[in-house]
Amino acid sequence: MSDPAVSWSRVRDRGMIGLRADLSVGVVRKALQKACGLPVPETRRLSVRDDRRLAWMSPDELLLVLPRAGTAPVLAAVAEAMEGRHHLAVDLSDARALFRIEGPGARETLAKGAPVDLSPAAFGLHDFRRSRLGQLAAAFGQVAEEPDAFEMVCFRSVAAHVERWLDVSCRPGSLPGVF
Amino acid sequence: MLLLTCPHCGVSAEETEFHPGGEAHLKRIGPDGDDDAFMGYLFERRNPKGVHFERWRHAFGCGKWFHLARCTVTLEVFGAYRADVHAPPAEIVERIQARRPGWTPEGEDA
Amino acid sequence: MARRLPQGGRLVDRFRPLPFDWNGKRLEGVAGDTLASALLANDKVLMGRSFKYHRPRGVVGASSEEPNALVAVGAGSRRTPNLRATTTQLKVGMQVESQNHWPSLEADVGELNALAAPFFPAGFYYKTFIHPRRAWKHVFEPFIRQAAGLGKAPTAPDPDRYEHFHYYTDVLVVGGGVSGLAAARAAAGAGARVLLVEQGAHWGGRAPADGIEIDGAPAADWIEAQVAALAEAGVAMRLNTQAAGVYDHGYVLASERLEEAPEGGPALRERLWRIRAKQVVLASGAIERPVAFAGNDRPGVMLAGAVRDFLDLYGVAVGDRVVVATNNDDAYRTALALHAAGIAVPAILDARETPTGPLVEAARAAGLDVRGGFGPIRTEGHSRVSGLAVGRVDGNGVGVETIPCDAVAVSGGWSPAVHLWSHCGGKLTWDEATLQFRPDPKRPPTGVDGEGFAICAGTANGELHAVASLADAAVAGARAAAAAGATGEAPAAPKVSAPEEGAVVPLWTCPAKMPPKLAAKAFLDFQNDVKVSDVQLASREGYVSVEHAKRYTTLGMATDQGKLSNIPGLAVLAEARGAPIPEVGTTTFRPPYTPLTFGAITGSAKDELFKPIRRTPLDAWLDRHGAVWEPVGDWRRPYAIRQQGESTEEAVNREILGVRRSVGILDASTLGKILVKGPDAAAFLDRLYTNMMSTLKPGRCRYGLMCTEQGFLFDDGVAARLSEDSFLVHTTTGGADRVHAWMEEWLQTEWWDLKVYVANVTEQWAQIAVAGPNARKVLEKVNAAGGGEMDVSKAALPFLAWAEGRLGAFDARVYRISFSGELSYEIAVPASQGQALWDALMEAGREFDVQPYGTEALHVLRAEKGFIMIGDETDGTVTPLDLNLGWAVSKKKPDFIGKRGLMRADLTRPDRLRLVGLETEDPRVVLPDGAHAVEGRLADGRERTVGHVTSTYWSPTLGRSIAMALVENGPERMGEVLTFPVPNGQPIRATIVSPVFFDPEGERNDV
Amino acid sequence: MARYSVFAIARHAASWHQGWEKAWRSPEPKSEYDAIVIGGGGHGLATAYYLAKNHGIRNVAVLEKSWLGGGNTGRNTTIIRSNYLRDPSAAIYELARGLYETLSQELNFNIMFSPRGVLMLAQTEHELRAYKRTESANRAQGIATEIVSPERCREIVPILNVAGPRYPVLGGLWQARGGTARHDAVAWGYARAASDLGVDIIQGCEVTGIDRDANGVTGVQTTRGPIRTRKLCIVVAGHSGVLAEMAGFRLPVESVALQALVSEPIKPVIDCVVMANTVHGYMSQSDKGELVIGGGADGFNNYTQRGSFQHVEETVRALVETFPIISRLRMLRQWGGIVDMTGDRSPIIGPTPVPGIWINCGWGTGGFKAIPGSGWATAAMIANGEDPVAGPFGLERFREGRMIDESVAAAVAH
Repeated sequence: MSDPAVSWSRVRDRGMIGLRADLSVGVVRKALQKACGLPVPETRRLSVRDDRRLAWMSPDELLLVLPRAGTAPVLAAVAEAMEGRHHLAVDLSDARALFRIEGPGARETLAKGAPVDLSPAAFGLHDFRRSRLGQLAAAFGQVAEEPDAFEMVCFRSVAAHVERWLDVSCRPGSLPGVF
Repeated sequence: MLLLTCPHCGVSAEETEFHPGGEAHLKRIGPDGDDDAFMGYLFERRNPKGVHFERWRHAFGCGKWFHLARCTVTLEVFGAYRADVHAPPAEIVERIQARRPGWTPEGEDA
Repeated sequence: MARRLPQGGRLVDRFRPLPFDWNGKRLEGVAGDTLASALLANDKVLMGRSFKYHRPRGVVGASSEEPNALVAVGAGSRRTPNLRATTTQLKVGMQVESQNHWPSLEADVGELNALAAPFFPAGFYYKTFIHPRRAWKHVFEPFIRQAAGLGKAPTAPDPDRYEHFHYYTDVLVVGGGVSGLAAARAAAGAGARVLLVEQGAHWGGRAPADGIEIDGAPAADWIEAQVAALAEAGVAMRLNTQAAGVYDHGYVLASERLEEAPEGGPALRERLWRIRAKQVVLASGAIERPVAFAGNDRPGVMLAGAVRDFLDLYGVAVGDRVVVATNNDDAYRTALALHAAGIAVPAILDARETPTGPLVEAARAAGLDVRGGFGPIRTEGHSRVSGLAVGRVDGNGVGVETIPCDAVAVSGGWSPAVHLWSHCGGKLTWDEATLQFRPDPKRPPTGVDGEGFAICAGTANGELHAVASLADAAVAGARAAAAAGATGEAPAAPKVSAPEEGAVVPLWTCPAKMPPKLAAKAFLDFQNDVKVSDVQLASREGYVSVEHAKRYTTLGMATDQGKLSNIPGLAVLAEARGAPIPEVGTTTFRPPYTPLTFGAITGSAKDELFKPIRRTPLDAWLDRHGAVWEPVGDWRRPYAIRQQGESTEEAVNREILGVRRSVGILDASTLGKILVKGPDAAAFLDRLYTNMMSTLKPGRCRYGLMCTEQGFLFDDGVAARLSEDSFLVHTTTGGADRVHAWMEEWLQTEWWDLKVYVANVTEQWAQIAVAGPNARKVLEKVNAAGGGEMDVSKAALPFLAWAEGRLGAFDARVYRISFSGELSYEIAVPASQGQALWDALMEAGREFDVQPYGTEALHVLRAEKGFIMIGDETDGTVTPLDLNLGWAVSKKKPDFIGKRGLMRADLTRPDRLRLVGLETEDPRVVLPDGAHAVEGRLADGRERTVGHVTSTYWSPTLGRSIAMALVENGPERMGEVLTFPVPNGQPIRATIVSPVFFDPEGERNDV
Repeated sequence: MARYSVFAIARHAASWHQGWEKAWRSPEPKSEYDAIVIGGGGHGLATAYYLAKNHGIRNVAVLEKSWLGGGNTGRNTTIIRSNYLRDPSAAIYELARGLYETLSQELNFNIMFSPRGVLMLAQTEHELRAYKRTESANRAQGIATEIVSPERCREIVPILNVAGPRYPVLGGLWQARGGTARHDAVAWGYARAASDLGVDIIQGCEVTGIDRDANGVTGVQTTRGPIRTRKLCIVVAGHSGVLAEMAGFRLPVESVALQALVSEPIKPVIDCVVMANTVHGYMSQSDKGELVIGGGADGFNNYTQRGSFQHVEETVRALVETFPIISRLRMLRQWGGIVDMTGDRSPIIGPTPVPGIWINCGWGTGGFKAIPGSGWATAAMIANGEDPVAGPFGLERFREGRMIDESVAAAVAH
């Protein structure tokens, strides 16, 4: 039973690829863009194209989220595109869990757990942030607006905890209503 | 609750996203170092009342280590800079001297 | 008597009665009441008992400074003790009880303490109860503990909920009085993002009762307009939200009181706001000071401002005849308000010799008897004031007259509420003219940039008069906005018209010079029963530091944190020391401003959300099939998997024998798996591990050790070389995150020249160990069943080799590694395939009676083989050589982490504790965990220990007990017998043997 | 000095307590002392007291820059126990605990030592094994501890949640003769008794410099003038590094903030001290009725005596889980202290590179429980040049790698 202003769901049909390479190098960015099918995002941003997202994780790390079936081909494409260049690409599809939180109350729900300014002025469409949700590491980005929609990844082993946390945090009448 | 700015992802974030890592710019002592040098490297940390150069990791964020210049008495942060350097960059030193007239890095080395 | 007047009361709706229970009696208040106003309306003036002497006490204030009126609300699991009646909103059906008395509030035997008061001066217990020694614990202390402690705790777990909320703002304004509203208006007007919080249930504070005009309108109208305008301007506003603490770099905690639970169901009770503000404006107002005179704690003696609040906000008269005693003009407002409400004010005692000014003249004009130079000397009555002896403030303490009255309204002046200012280091400065500690704007709490991040506004800044106070607040709001980066133009400050007020004069005690007899009855800290005489005594005995005096007398350490007692106490101490007040100084204020609910601090992280549990892909299956769980690191792992009617011990033995005789399978998914890739990967691992990894061939695995720089072993595991430039490093379950962070640390901060990337892929994989003589058969069946082509024969996949390919229906990596000493494979598949693989193995294994086994069986199996376990054989001070693992410590490598540490004197000491096996003389006896062996005695006569047990088990394989131990020169003492004393029993004797108890040649896994 | 007793109180009551004399003398500093102790906290005052009491060295001054007991002595959670694993730790903490038992009588000042028992909860198999090892070590060390069952834990602490979903209580390590004492009283009691033996207690006297010649220390510069001495003991928890720098040597310590908090006073609900180390929290109840709570320390150098709130949050969260009935109770006051952390989290007692200067520091989060033993052993070392109890805590252990590490267990099991 959750508040009408917010709903959440676990997204299970996604694949994820962890990428590490020196993103400050132009040819590397080009190669990855080619292999991943969407541009390398700016710092703390998210590239979104259809059902693919490429998230900025650190100066030398990206996370690609895409339909599961696409994982193996992209891994192959990266290997080819990055041939001879120092990099790491690894399938993390089963290492992470993906959640979607949407509705006008999505921001305030996340703000119950994440020490991040989630006000519309500060956190906008395709912004992406690695932080915490309560005691857990979590990374989330805004993938749509009006109504707001966020996608959040956390470690697979604690997905049950996150589900429970979202249940509790979305209880009816528990939104502060300041955003 | 400190508010730190990660020089790698540029975000200003809560202390709870970071892990402190102790004194910065330590020189690792390997097998050829003598006992005193090795003890110094392992244990004898600077513990000043004032300007302190230290290591932090943006553990819940971009995962990167960085250096911070911070006052241990007022908690003022003079600046953050990358981890792969052996000494604070000039602009950090200038910022400190602007805020703490009379302070010198040499003095730190005493 | 105290009563509800027929009219008046801006906050109450007298047509909505609310029944509630007071000590079991049904009373009636009205909507909008606080508990305090409702009780007064029912003439319940006596509301509690004091901490030490159990003296009868009534309400003194009307807000969060209240020291006396502490009550318990609710029952059972919802019972909440020590709530202030003055800040608790009345709710229908509320069950309210007074505290700290027996048998009843009216007749409390504890009151006898009061008679003995002369024998309980400050610090008396430091000087007594010393002999006989045991009496303290068994007689005196139990009595003291029972007598102390105010309210009673709930009797069951809290059914209600709490949550946290992170909020970021340019400017936080604390306090919703007229100053706070003015500051918020200015800050928002300048374009800043503003959050405004107010501890109470209404905006505007006391201003409407003070008869002032703002921007030409009565205060009440102005407030209404402002609140609307602020909401319009997008200012976030919260009532019932108490700013509890100000912390470093502009971090502020505020707790928002939400609706109490409907009967039964859990409610969201409080929300803890975790605010990060660029600037904080503290418009927290000022707190009126009581005056210390004999019997000033008698119910009926109240702060003048509070008397006015009850009248104006709730339409409650605190008495029929109210004497007013003051040293400032503000109390005249109370006198006039009472008079206007038809309540007798027989006298206004003013410490000032010749009081003048509009308010004073208004009182005189109203026919009130103003007595300059006079003050309260002594109250009469018992649990209610019946009269007040009055006299000269500079006199000898003899009352010249006793005025019959049933209430006394006292004002000793006002102190700005600077607590939040000083939480984070803001300093104060003494203002002799206005007799108050004011925030020192030159020494504010400083933020991340070293500049001040807080500004006090209005009365909280010491600007007590409305005209100055609102101007000050507007300026503060504008300054805060600018400091937070707002560039807009702040609106002009509101114009206030209010009567002039005369200066205040000191009135800490009355009379100023108190005879001991009166000093011993004049209270400073009501709740803790600290009297003027106590502070004088502390000074006399040399406890002259304000902190000493405070700790010696407990002044200011009660639940009101000295909001009323601090400054008067300080003044009395200064007087006693003959030093000026600023020299005596003030104590540091600690968070929180008012008590903060533990549940709110916990937020939603309780019960099943207390701490995350990490679960493997096989968690559900194991749970269904009888797993007995144990926490390992953040994971839960099955200690054993119990079958119907089986004890845990039986299960463990069955699992062990199953593995040794046929085959068992283990969920090894929690083992850390870290991908290390790059041209320098091998060189990097050579520095991390004590042994050589660069010589490992692709397709092969090697067991390795990791030490700290000190040379102490901290993790171990098997590394597999995936290719020329990539390795998969296995770590312990608890070590995965640490080792991964350890690798990143070295790569980023020391060896940034190395071209290596690492990734923690632990959770990508489900890993299942298949161990036992029939392990290969099981894999071959799985393979056949799923049409896989992976060759798992010894030839193709020998011990310490690994292969990647199709095992049955699974894309798998298969490692020939063994932690049991049996023929063993560890199969890794993507986590989502884990359950399917497990099912396939169970199916294939059925004909071999395959046993799923847990961590305890794993531990015994490895101990039978003498394999060490990080955390059992190691404790942070053990080296690889102590564990006879010298073979895994490279002599060739010029350097590795720990090499230098291992060279130090104590780590090369010949007589270090080293690993051995132990066999008890009686094979049925299992040594206790951690048992110590003793030999001879130390100089001081204590037994000398020569070693201790690190692992000890019953081995069903060998049908005897086995143990591993660290023993001085252990390996040189094979065959010797050690003695292990045990609690209440014969010492156990055990023989030193090799730690490898089973299959010493390792024939079983090399097949 | 007039003795304290109930009779004295009664006598003074007759004269409205006007006749009490100062608890300790506060003389002007002399120009020279046989020995000077820098630091008027519990450890410093105890050191001075035992120098005078046990070794007849009475021409001693204690220099305190602020007020007695104003450092960690007055800021800790007053837990007293000696159930340590390593022999050197066990020896000094047990010496201290034993002295605490009779300290009120010894000092004629009721320090309210209350042996109400200390219970350490074992909440993982690993922790339980570690406590069994400690219990066995304690037996050999002559320290009475016992492993108790979850049921017994529940008897000792009825409000304990032994069946928490996350970390059920598997047992406990129980030291019945551990307990608590009134922290301020320990400082005041030692000050009064030391003063009575001739020790000069000098507050508001900050040391600004340390004088030395070729043979070692010669005296100190203070805000109240120079004072000569050939024996100097530095006992300034939280500021040891600063004093060491004045004397010209470095210490293996870092200063960090450790926090504590108390609840509003309630009627007794918990009689002993409970420590839950797996979840990082410990709690007892003072005679006033306040729940006294402590937890983890900050990881960064800090001299502000203010810690970071997340440690308070973690501790309270842990204790609400361990004692669910406290959820509706409220935090009354929180504060921080500056503690010296050493490389092995054990204290440093011993001579320094400067002849004539001894150091006593590095007590980390656990100094209060050691005060009498620490003072006793430090005084003995100063007077005799060596002491079997203090001996193992010398600085040289960091060179040799002879760690006295109580944080048993580098990692959890496979």
